[in-house]
Amino acid sequence: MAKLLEVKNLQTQFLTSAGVVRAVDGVSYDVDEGETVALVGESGCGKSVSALSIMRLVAEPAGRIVGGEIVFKGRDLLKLSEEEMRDVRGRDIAMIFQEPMTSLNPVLTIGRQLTEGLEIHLGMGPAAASARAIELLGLVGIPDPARRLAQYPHQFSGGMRQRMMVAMALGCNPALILADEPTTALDVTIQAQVLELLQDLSRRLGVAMLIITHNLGVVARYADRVNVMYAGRIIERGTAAEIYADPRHPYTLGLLRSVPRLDEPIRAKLDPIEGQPPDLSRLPPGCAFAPRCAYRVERCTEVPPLAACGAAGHMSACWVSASLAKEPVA
Amino acid sequence: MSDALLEVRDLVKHFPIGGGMFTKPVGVVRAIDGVSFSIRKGETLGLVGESGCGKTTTGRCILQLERPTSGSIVFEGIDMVTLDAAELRAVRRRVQVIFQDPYSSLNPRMTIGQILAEPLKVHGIRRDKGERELRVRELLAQVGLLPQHDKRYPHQLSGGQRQRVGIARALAMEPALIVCDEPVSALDVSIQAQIINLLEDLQSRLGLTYLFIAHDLSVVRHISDRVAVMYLGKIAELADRKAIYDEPLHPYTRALLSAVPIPDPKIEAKRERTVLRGEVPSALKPPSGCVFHPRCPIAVDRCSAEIPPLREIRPGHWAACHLA
Amino acid sequence: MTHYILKRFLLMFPTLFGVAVLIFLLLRVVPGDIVEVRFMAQGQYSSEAVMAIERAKLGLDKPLWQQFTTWMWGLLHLDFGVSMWTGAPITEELKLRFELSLQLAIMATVVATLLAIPLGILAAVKQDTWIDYAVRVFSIAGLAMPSFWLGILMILAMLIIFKWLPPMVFTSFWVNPWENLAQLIWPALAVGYRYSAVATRMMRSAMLEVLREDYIRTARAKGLWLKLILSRHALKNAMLPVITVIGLEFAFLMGGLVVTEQVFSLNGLGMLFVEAISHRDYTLTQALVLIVASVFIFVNFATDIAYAWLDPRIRYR
Amino acid sequence: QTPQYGGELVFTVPSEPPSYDGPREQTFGLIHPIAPHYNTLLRVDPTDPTGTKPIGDIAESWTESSDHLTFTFKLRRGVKFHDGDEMTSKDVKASYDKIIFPPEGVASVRKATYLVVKEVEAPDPYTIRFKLKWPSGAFLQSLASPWNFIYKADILAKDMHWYESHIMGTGPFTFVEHVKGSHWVGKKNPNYWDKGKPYLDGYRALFVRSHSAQVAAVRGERSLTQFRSFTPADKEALTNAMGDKIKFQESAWDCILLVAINHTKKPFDDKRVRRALSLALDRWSAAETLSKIAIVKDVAGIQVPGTPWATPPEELKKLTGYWPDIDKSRAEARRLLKEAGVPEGFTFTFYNRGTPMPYEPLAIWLIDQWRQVGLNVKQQVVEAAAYYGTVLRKPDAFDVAMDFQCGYIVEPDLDIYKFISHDKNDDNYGYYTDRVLDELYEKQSRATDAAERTRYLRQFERRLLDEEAHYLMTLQWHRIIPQNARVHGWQITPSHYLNNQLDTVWLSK
Amino acid sequence: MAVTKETLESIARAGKPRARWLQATYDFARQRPLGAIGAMMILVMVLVALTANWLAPYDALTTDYGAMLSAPNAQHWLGTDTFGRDVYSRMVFGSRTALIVGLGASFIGATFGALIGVASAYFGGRIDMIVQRIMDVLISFPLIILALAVVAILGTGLQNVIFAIAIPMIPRCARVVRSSALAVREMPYVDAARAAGFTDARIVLRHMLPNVMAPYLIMLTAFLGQAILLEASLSFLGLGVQEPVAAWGLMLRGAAIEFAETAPWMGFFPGLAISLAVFGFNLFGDSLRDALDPRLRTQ
Ligand SMILES: Nc1ncnc2c1ncn2[C@@H]1O[C@H](COP(=O)(O)OP(=O)(O)OP(=O)(O)O)[C@@H](O)[C@H]1O
Ligand SMILES: Nc1ncnc2c1ncn2[C@@H]1O[C@H](COP(=O)(O)OP(=O)(O)OP(=O)(O)O)[C@@H](O)[C@H]1O
Ligand SMILES: [Mg+2]
Ligand SMILES: [Mg+2]
Repeated sequence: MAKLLEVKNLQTQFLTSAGVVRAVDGVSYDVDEGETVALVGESGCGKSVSALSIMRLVAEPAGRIVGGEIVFKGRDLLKLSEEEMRDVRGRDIAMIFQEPMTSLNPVLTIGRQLTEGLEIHLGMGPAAASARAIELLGLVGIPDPARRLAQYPHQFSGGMRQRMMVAMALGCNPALILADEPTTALDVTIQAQVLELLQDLSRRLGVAMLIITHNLGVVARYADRVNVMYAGRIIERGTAAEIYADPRHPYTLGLLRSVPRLDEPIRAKLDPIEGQPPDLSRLPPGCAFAPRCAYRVERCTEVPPLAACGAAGHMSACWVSASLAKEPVA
Repeated sequence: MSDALLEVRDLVKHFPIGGGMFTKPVGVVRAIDGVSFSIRKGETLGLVGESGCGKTTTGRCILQLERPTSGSIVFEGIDMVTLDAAELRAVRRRVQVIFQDPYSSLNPRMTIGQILAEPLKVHGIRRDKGERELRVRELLAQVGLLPQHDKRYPHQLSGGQRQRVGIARALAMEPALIVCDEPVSALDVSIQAQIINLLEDLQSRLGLTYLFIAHDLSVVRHISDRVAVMYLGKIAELADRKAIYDEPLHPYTRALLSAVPIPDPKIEAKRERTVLRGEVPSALKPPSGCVFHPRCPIAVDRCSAEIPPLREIRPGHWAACHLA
Repeated sequence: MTHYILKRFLLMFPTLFGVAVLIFLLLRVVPGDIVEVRFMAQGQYSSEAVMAIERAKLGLDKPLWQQFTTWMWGLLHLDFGVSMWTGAPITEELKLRFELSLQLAIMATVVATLLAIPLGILAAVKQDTWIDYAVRVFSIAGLAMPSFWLGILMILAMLIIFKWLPPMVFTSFWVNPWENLAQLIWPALAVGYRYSAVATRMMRSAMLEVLREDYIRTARAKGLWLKLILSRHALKNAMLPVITVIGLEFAFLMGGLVVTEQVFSLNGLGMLFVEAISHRDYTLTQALVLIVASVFIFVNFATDIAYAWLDPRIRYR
Repeated sequence: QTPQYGGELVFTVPSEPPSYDGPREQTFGLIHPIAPHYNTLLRVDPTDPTGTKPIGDIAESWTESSDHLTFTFKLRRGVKFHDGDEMTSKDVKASYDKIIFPPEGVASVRKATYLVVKEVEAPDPYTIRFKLKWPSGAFLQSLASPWNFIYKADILAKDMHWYESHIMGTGPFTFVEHVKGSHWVGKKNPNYWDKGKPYLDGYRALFVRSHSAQVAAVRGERSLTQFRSFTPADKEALTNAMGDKIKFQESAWDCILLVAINHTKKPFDDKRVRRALSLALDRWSAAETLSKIAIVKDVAGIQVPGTPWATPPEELKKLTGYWPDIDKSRAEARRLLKEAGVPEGFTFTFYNRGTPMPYEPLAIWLIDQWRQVGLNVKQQVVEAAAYYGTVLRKPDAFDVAMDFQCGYIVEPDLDIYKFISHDKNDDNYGYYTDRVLDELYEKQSRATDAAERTRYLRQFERRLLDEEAHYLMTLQWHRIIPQNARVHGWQITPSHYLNNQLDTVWLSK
Repeated sequence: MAVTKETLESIARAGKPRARWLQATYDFARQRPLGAIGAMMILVMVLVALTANWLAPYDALTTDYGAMLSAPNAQHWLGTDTFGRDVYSRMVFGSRTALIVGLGASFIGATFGALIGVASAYFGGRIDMIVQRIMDVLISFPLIILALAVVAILGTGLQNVIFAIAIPMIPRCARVVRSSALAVREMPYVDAARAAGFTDARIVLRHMLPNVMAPYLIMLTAFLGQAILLEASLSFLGLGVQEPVAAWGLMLRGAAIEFAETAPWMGFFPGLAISLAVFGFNLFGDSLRDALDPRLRTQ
């Protein structure tokens, strides 16, 4: 399949009073057409910032994209003018945000928020746009869509709002949807509803998706390929099956081990990853995970590990990844 | 159950909305609608359920942060609902809380030392300043923090460290019962396990009793002795964790369990899931009969007419379903 | 929503009653009475006997509760009574002045709003650039000038530079709209500028907050233009605090423009207020306080309704 | 210059009439807009700069009986009220009865001035007769009071309070409108008895509180004059800006700020201390300096300088506190203070009324003068409306305070009544009893011979200001009236209550 | 203005850590030049007030009738007033009153307002409603009546002008602070304090009040300037400093207006001083507000 999106060596930084935060520090990944790719990693490792960088919506002037390329359908998005970029946003690439509660404008009706993108990008008239909006709401499973257009976000439940975000993203038939933790704010039953919907749509309409999350269970269920991020870098990449069955980075391994699982017998103790996530403005010289790593060797604290490619594109950035192969996941 | 540390009987909490000085309330939110359970000394009761089903409100009623509309909360033989403000202050030492959000549950303007020393001083647990400092260090050590952390402000700590401070604050009062309201939900997966281990460790060392509120079923399974499943202000099912997870009786419990994704693509590929239809109904206008019936995959006519009581279907396994 | 409006509406009455009681008592606590002011302050001989007659005539010799009930009884019949100082019915005293003050307050509010909203938005969008600084300095400058000093400077400047003189007699809008506007435009500009300061700063800060809301990011992610984002997505959300401030100021403009009225020779409520108090004209002062309080409370009420109009979350409560 | 007819005289009035009833009010805010609607029995000669000479207004002539107890006035014929009815002695009698013998519930503030009157008679429609209880040297002047409007007897008979809110007089101008807070308009009375007058077509009084706005109005020729007073600074600014388009008339003003020294308080019960307070004041040089910044000028005794009863400066200089050699005077002050046991740096509070001009500059001056004899004085301003009630009328409340005396006509009886003993006079804020003064007052009042009266007045002045130093005089006020060059036919007098009928005023084109 | 979680955190961040205050000052100056200018103005004012005795060439009370109304010259840098008193010296001494009244009134007004606002938000319900209505009533009263009542009840003097100015500020501050406090009240740490069995007073004072610092500070600085202006306008009621003592407001009244045209320096310089002070406090307050709000932080 053809590459739809290729992020190459992306670097995004924030200037803060505490120093330069390297939120995304040389990240590369790609998304094929129609594929669902996951980006996982713990809180604050730079997942959202990398997605915002693709949309060029990093909060300026504090945040800046300082390097790399974002090639979408053969064009480097970073080289487009603001006007050209505006056409890409919403039209070619749509984004679903983490917080459905705050990401919808509380004072505008659902209809208004759904139709404005259609009017701008597809040049639809108000009537056509509303018809399409009703269709979209129906598509995401909101009952009685025609009546809903006149309602306001606060009259929707959390799950409905999240579905409304999905409908908004689907509006202009984008080629790629960036879904930034689309279900974190929802409880399990609603989470399942929304994710099933997304997967279904992506299959039917052939939309490519980048799902950002830190829920490993979600990834396991919905993603084709997985990128694991830690402290602004991709530290492991591969197909979902490989990553779960054969993690090659101690962080991935630790992550998989630390969560209790319903399908396992109850353990007496969980195995946490000890220590704290690193401060992105003061990263150590070597591997960022080294201070917490049980497999640390001397080289880890001095030299950043190189990305080593294993079988079939399974990559991991760890000096000792080879020796991890035998470790049991749980 | 005579060895119960806490016994909640027919707890009801309604929130009036839209009422004012001159106008009648336009409605009530039935946040809790007749909940009963008890917790034995030294055990952990897990409380799960969808968002908005009344878990937090139950916890807050037990803490007497909300006055219940009706029902009783008997703690160590005393009905807390009947106490006046002064008596309550004394009992409150024994019931403590750990909040979900480690970022906002610590006063940003106080140092960790001040936060921990304040209850000691106010309740006269340690009257002497030196003793207090000693106790603060002890508490910090107990939750795995360093003594020098006492001079720090909350914002200078990470989320996991803050949650530890929250636990230490609860411990400072030497409580018998701790209400843990989603203590790990806001934490990073890599830190979650640290905190859960700490809670378990403290329980075994200090003989604490926990009411553990969460919506992550895997975590609840790990930590609880017994589990109660709530739906829309009512208890749907209550049993030992093994019973709940292995042989759930209530269709809602089954749906919940099947919705939890398992971090293993191979298993996920095979698993069958019951995706519930529809939304959580509003607590303003709960459905008639069994509140779950509009979403229930196996509902029958009777479910919309008759409210199912919480029945002991097997010994120690309670469920509120006509079809269980 | 109707409940809400009704409740807010009904709440106005106890508040007004509180105002009435308080002003009644405060005025009696403040020393000096109207008869003294009238007969002792002119440097001429005055006897206690004459003053006693006058006090009796004004009913000031009656017990307080009786004075209060008389006043309240009148109010219930929408009768404010007569001014103790001039003996004329208060409604007659107020008619023209109220019209003028109201018109000036409205015009000044329009000026302030027209200044504050665009400037505030501009400053917020260009935060921390020289445009932002210029807007902030411009708006604070209006507040920083002591008003009585500003007044003198203004008279002199207009007289010497523009040869413009305040009109001596107010022309009602209904009589001659053009002349009326020509008379009031300068004071409206001056007052509007001065009172735009707070609203501008409020607009700026509210806009700054709104611009960082998630839904603005959503709007940008949809590929909307900046202008559309500002006008459709940001403005309505940022308006709430601005409306509050403008509402609070409106009430102040109704009764507090003493200096402006002096400077521009306007016959409005502000001067009357000061005079009524300095004369210890109880009935007139009470009426004025009640009127200004009603305006204030009503504007407060209207602001809340405006909130509801702007924000559906309030509307559908 | 021959008077020209026509035109509207626009002038500003710094305050507004409370009611329209002359005998009830005391403010110039009533006189300035309302006096042109009325006549009085006598008036002060509008051409007399001392403001002391009574002439007839609606009285054509009068006779005084030899025992000085009966005054008989012949009234003009053909005097008509604005409604066309003729005015007769019955109206005069009714008007004066209301002032002198007010029925219950009617306030007449100047009733005390006419205690001497036993009876008012109207023997025929054109004669009015006043019978007195004792002889009075001041009685004729008191009939020239600008307040004593002649009202219509029929109206008074129906409603004693009618005139509080209505106008119906015989004066040179008829009433057109009063817009509250804004302006008052009068227009020429075509049937005025004084044929050929008034010259003006009408007048318009604008109520403007702000002083700066009044000055601006004169400068912009929106207002042609103001009848109270402008300040020296205004005069300078207006002269600079308007050149010969503006002229000024100035006069000593029958108002003066006094220092009330509370005799019930130590050490002010000691006359040495009171005299020291007076000796500390450099009045003669203040006349030069303060007159540049405030509406005060002449050094005065108990009478307005330049008027018939006033003490000439040469004699005044002999009084304590009026010595030309200030160093000697201050040395004496320090000596007296020491003798009285008042320590150097003695501190007291000087109470002042919250009215800026000229209270504030005078207070600053007083405090500065007292500082120079070693007294440490603080000023405490009290809001104007509360000043009398909380300070002056409360003997416990103050030590030394600013007091004020102002006359609507220059006449010793009116001007010095204030200084007689406290038990006879509510307005004595020194709270002293001095029978000698009381006796002198009565003697001068009943003296019908001018020389005799002068003698008593001098004695009174010496006792009040020098020997006992009961009260201190500051500087006499000074009146500065701006007039647009087009305004003619108006003569300044020492009182801002006088000469406001406007019948003689005319405008050049 | 809702107080968000971040706001509260950042207040703490900006407020306390002592070791970093120099750094914080530097950052503030670099990022908010206007605020730094404002702070400088305030600092100059404070220094002038403290060193008035050294800075002023003349005593504030010395009159010189020979030099009345002289324009600025070598002896009198900013000219003299109607009594020949040195305008510059009087301004230097007058800065004290301005500071005392400005700081005193705004501190009392803002603090009481904040207390009432916080308590009202904390107790909520009926108490809140009644307190808010009382605030409405207070706001409806013109300053002059309240000031007169203060004179009547408390008397005159410097401390009472501070009260007179502070009282009308209270309801305004209470309103603004209450809206923030409503959000603070929902913070779990307040619940934690309640669960710990602390008294209401303790929770209001120790746990809530410090967390509404941002609106409090903004109101405080905004009031500061106003208070200086108001002090001048109340002196005719006998409130505040009285002649011949020097105060900026007094210097601007009476004679200064009288001689605005012929001796403009008398009012111009004190007027300028007041304007600059108001400017300084407002600039500083604005920037402080920006600095305390994390969402407004650009860097
Ligand atoms: N506006 C900003 N200013 C400064 N730092 C920022 C800003 N936005 C993000 N960061 C920092 O960039 C880093 C990456 O943030 P990002 O939001 O991408 O994390 P994330 O992986 O999406 O985490 P989460 O799972 O919590 O959403 C974090 O350390 C964050 O503190
Ligand atoms: N103070 C209140 N006023 C009105 N309604 C309330 C109040 N507090 C809670 N509720 C309502 O009560 C119901 C139960 O809320 P509660 O917070 O207990 O849910 P929860 O189970 O803890 O949910 P979550 O998982 O989202 O924390 C909800 O419908 C909520 O909206
Ligand atoms: Mg994120
Ligand atoms: Mg909860």
